[in-house]
Amino acid sequence: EPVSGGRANVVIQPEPPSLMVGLVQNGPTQMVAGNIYEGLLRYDTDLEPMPQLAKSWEVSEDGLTYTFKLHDNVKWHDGEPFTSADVVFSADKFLRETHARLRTSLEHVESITAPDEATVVFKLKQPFGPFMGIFEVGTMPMIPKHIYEGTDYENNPANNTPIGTGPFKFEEWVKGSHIRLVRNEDYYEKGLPYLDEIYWHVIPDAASRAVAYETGVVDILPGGSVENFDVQRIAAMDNTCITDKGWEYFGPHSWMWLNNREGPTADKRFRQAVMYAMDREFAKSALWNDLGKIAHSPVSSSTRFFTDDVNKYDHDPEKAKALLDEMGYDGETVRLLPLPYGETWQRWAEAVKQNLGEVGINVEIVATDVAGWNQKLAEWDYDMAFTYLYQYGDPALGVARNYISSNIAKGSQWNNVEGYENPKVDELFAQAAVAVTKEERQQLYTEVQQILTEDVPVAWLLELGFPTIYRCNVKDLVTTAIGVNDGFKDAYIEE
Amino acid sequence: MLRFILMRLGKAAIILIAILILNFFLIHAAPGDPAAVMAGEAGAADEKFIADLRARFGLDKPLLTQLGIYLGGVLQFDLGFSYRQQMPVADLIFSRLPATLLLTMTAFVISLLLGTLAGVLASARVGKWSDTLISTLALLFYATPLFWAALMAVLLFSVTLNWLPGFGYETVGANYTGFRRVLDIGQHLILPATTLGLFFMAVYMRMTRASMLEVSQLDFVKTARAKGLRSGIIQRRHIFRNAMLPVVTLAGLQAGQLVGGAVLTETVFAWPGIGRLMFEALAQRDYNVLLGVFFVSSAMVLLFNLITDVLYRFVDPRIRVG
Amino acid sequence: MSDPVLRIENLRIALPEGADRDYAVDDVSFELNAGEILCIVGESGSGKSMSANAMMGLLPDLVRPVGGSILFDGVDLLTLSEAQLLDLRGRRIAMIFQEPMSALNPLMRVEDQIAEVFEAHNLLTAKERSARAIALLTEVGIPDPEKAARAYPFQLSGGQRQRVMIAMALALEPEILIADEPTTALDVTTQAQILELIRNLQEKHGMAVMFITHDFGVVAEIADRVAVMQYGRIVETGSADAVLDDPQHDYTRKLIAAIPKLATDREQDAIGRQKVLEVEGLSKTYVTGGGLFGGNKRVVKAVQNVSLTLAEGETLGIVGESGSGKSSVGRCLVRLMAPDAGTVRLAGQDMAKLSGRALREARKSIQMIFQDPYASLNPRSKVGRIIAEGPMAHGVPKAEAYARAVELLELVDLDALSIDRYPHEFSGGQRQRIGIARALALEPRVIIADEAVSALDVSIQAQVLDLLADLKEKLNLALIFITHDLRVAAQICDRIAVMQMGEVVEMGPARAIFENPQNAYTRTLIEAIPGREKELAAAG
Amino acid sequence: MADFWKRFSRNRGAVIGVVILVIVLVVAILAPVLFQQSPWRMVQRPFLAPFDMPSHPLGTDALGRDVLTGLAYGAQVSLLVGLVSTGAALLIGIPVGALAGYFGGWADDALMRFTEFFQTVPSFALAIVLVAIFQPSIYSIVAAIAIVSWPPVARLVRGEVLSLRSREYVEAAILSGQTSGTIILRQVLPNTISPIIVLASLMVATAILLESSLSFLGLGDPNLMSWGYMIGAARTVIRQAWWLSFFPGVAILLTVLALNLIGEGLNDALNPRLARKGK
Ligand SMILES: Nc1ncnc2c1ncn2[C@@H]1O[C@H](COP(=O)(O)OP(=O)(O)OP(=O)(O)O)[C@@H](O)[C@H]1O
Ligand SMILES: Nc1ncnc2c1ncn2[C@@H]1O[C@H](COP(=O)(O)OP(=O)(O)OP(=O)(O)O)[C@@H](O)[C@H]1O
Ligand SMILES: [Mg+2]
Ligand SMILES: [Mg+2]
Repeated sequence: EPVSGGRANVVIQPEPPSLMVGLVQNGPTQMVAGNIYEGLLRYDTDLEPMPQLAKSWEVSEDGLTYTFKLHDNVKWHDGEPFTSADVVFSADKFLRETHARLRTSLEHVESITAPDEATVVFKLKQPFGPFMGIFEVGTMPMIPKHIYEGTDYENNPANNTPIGTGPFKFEEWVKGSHIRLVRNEDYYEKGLPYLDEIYWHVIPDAASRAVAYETGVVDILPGGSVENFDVQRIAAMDNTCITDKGWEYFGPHSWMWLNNREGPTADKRFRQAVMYAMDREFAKSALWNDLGKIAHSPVSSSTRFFTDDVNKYDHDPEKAKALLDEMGYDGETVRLLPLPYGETWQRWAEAVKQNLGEVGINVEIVATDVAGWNQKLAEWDYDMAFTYLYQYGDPALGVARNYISSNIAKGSQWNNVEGYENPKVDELFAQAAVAVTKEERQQLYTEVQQILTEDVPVAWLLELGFPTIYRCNVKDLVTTAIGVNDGFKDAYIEE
Repeated sequence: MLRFILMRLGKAAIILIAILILNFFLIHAAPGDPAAVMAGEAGAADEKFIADLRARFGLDKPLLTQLGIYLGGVLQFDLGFSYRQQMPVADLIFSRLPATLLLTMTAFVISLLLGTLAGVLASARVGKWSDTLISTLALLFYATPLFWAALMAVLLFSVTLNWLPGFGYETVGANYTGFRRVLDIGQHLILPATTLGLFFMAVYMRMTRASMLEVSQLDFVKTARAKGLRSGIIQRRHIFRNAMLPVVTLAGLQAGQLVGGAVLTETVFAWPGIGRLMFEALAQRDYNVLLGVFFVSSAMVLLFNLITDVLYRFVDPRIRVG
Repeated sequence: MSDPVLRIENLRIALPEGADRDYAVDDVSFELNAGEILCIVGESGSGKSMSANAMMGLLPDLVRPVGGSILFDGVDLLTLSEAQLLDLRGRRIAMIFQEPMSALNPLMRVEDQIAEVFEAHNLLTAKERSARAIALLTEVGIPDPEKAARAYPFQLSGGQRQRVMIAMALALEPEILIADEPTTALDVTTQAQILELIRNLQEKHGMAVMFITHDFGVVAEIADRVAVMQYGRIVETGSADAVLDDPQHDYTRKLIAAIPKLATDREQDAIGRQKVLEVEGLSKTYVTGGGLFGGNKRVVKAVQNVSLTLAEGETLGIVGESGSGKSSVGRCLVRLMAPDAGTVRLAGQDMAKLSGRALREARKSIQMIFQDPYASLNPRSKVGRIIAEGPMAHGVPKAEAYARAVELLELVDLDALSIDRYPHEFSGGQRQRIGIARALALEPRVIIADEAVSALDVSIQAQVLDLLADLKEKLNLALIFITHDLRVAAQICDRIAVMQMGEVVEMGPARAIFENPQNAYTRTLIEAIPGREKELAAAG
Repeated sequence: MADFWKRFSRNRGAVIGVVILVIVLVVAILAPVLFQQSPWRMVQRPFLAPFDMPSHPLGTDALGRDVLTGLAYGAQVSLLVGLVSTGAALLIGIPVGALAGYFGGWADDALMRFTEFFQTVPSFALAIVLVAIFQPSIYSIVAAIAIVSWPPVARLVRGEVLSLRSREYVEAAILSGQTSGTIILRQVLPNTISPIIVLASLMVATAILLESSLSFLGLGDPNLMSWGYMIGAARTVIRQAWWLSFFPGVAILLTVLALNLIGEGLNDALNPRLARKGK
């Protein structure tokens, strides 16, 4: 039985640049802001929509009109009422301007209107399969119109004291130390939230974060807070629970970009050899604590329309060598960019270098920091590069972008960075996005996955598992497909 | 004296500006920029997004124009705005500075006191086992990599023994006030300050010992003995004071360097100081913050040099002030 | 003569392993009588300081007495504990150390350092102590004693510092005063003052004084008795007159013979010869401190409007007290330093107009012998190279330059094999000769010898002076001889220029200067020459 | 020279230092012979404890790489970085110091302001920035260490030269017509060699520490196994595998210690004052 009161001590890492999730969408911002801001919907762990600010919704037969009914009595943290005008402002004006990822999805939208205070209607230009999947708080957070309309969004002073509708209010932020949120007494769902306050502890060092948990300073370690090597040890502690749920919406999928344009990586046989050469089982067990899964396809198994029916690459150095012999690889050195996000990734790059070395591929690891890595990818200045991306529940949102040729452009590391071009793949993705029925979509996506696994435009690694670790007496911490990012609305601490 | 100080301040200002200019170009020579980093973290971005960011930060202007704008600001005591943290750099730095100063000054004072004390003891017992012990310890401290010592200290004292907090500045959320808070911060301070201090302690110890021994060879010590003075008085009044002169110089140099020199300690102990701020700003290419930190720590170095010089002039009457 | 207050019997002091001999002091016996000054003379390293230190119980580490006794008041000082010695030191036996520059604590006011003597023996109150300090400073004749008391040692001149040392030593009116070469570092005028002071105080307090020196002039001035040391032994003792006038031991005789005589027997014969060097209105002001960004400046007018001429084959002496600008003149002449004003013509050529190659060429004909024979030789070069380097820099082939070096070494009476040795393998006198050989290597017409013999003890000094005189004859060199030792000047110079505070106050033939000084300053200088009266008395 | 060795070898610490350093040197040079496998090769299961398996006496790391092999190859990197960066720092510092000290005046002023400028920027921070900016590689690391460590050399050399240049043997050389260049090279610099050697030995030690600190922060050359890298990498697993950071830590400590002992020994042996005492 849920009880009220108590405080959650959570690790946040790195320190977010800002909590205004409409302007900044990086991981830590989303994690904290999910308590302050809200979207129209939430998604359960099967990615089915759940009410949030919208208490109900309807989709027209032709899949072109989406009507949302809003919750009553919702107030912004400053006391102003939340209305459909806020929704229209947020989606149509504010986020269109500031939210690059949402902007792409909104291209399918013809109009957003508010027939009355409590109703919002989205009209699409053509059917868009994943449309119901873009309403969670990280993708489409609601922004207070009365504060932002007509202002310079970026420099609005309110950015420092974010105002949302969420279960917790912003209270204090001591830079370099902690962020404190307190219970929103006027929250529209009666009795919620249970917690009095949340402390987000900024602890920049992974080892210190582990110590913080062990010494009882923090009680919740969101996924990725501690190095994988520490997970097992910490999970074995008394009163400690661990869950890998709460990442279904993101489906973090890791791979190595392989530069399809030039060098040995331009050869399909080389890319296949890379797949065979890598010992992903070893990486998974030695580096990822056996969490996560081997990625056999461009689509994560938690994302819709995943198929298992593809060409699989098991660790097989002999095959790799044969492929290399066949293509006549001359030992040319390939540059490998590790992901500059901590020790695990560094080790992984070293392991891959070693794996590839064993089949005769000469790898040179190029060290970069985050800025350099971003720039090198955006400018296509690499041979192989680690990365992981989110899939947002639907191949049309989080998969197609990396393989379709219209997405080959410098300046971004989320598009088709590898430079893979296949008209057939382009066409299949295009059809699948606007196909109306699930069956139709599944068929198209299966075909695309089969083609891609044959061509190996990138070398898939793992579907990453980012377990959340917490004291077992913290209940209902992870209830939705975005886990901790969805705020601690339902969480409570058992005596 | 005033004239001397003013002169030195003027000189310092010129050096500072030179440092700023060099750092400016240095830092901008790095691949990537804050827009790239922020775009990288955003989870999605396109050309427009990045172009917007750049325009917002003024990064689309020619480099020299940016430099001009920056220097113009600095001359008006404005260190610019942090792209990343969305707040004025000066605020950011001054919010972090106290933590660093607390850490480094504690380490500095501990190491100076204990180091000179140990040095004096060792020099008084030169050749005996206690001298050997102190000198050996000092050498060990000197040779131990700081970050390694820090790791081992955390492992031992906070993890295994659970005596002391292993990271952070204070118990966040405990909301202690008054003396309780001081105590709390004090507890957090022990490990980082000690590990940071160990190295300097060794430095001071070795320096004091050598200096004491050297001074004790000087003629005026013989004079003092010829007067019939007791050796304790000779040690204190004649040898120690003279032996301290080089130590003061060194202490001044290090007091300044401490501000920027605590990066490792702050990283290992998650101390919310300026060194860590610098390291993070570097990773994020938060140019203004980086420049600001360099500016402040260089200013500190210059300030401490000045203080040492002034002090020196008090300690040593031979250096006269015009 | 009264009873001995202190008796040293068969004292033997061992040196640590690797020293130049086993015993610093070997079987030495002598006594000190109340109201008497005993001078200990002897060559450098003969064990004078060691004997003195042993009496204070202040031998250096590793050096320890191994035999004999030092009887004071019936007890053997060598057997006393440190605590017992503390009580004696300063109170009953006091010592003045050789180096006034470093014998005072630089960070402590003079007054406090004197007061410490009382403090050490728990005498007087703090207030009385400082009063006594000022009284003592007055007694040793420091001008403005109140102010001097508040001064730090660096604010005092060398002579004043030496007096502070004396004041400290005399503070408790000890029975025995040991003075270890207390005047070596001082110029003659100051030296004379200090000797006078010690003599007076000794008479007034009836102390026994042990005075260590290597300067026979000083001995003649103040000694009642003399002990001569060589290689750690006393080779001769006796009353001052006996030892000076009728030395018995060979070594003593050698020493005394080597003392330069004050009388000059040279006739001025330079008139009419070709002038090689003409100096007019030379001035040099040092400004130190300051820099790009300013700073505090110190201005010293080291040379003011100095004019000189030097003829071929002539020797011009420049004398004057320390700091009067002698070296500065020398350095301007060879243009190691550019003068602020004035011209230096070398064989008619204006040196100031030269630079680079031309300057290097011109310098061939004017060379310098440096003051410190050791400091002027690169410790890391072999002697052959040191000498040959000059000619080689002027294009002489290596083999030829080395051959010439050998010749020069032979000329200055050194072995040809010396070219392969390093400077530290030579004695002081030998090094001085290497310096001379180097100066000669470029076959100059003028040599400037800056205090070329001041660092040498009298016997070696005599050797070098002879050598210079010899070479001058042979090579028809013109010589500028800078010194503060008037005896030396008297012996070697044709003409003498007397400098004071950067100015030449008097210049003329040597004999005229010594016998009939015109300038007041010259007169004080000459009167201050130690041992002069005795010599005059002997002569007259 | 024999004299020097005699004095040096009388210092027990210095001899110990030399012994340690020679061992480290030998291991570094013979690493490819002693351990033919690459230090990156994953040879056993991860986290093998020390002494569990005779073939891997110091255990294995998170990827199953042999720690002992890593230490041996790490010695190469540490010594290389230490020596090369010190060499480079000397190459910058000696000329700057010598020119400033010898010519004095505005040259001195300008050069010393320049030096001061580098001393004013906190050196470790500057090293971090330099390495990060030019992207971590053995070259940028060596360069960064050299850049932050030359100023003390310049100061030292300047001080020595300043006192040497007014020595009479230098003036004698001027009078004998030698050019400034010759004088600096042949008369002045040889006489500054002792303090430079002492300083250099300590700089090698500092450079090794600096490299390891940089590696620890993840700013090492990712293709070279170094001790700092090993500690940095082991940091996250320090709780389950203490030996991974312990052994390289000890290796650094010993090497730095050895260099310091040697430096002290040199200092004593080369110090003319102490030398004179010995005679
Ligand atoms: N600290 C020391 N350790 C070893 N030997 C020493 C020490 N001091 C002096 N000696 C040696 O002891 C001998 C006597 O030295 P001492 O100082 O008594 O000579 P001195 O007659 O006073 O000479 P000077 O006139 O040069 O002062 C010399 O051979 C000298 O080298
Ligand atoms: N390089 C210098 N910079 C500043 N002042 C100097 C310098 N050299 C000499 N002086 C000062 O110039 C004055 C004259 O010095 P100089 O060396 O010519 O005297 P000197 O007659 O040779 O004395 P001494 O007999 O002691 O050698 C002194 O007051 C000295 O302090
Ligand atoms: Mg002596
Ligand atoms: Mg002189």
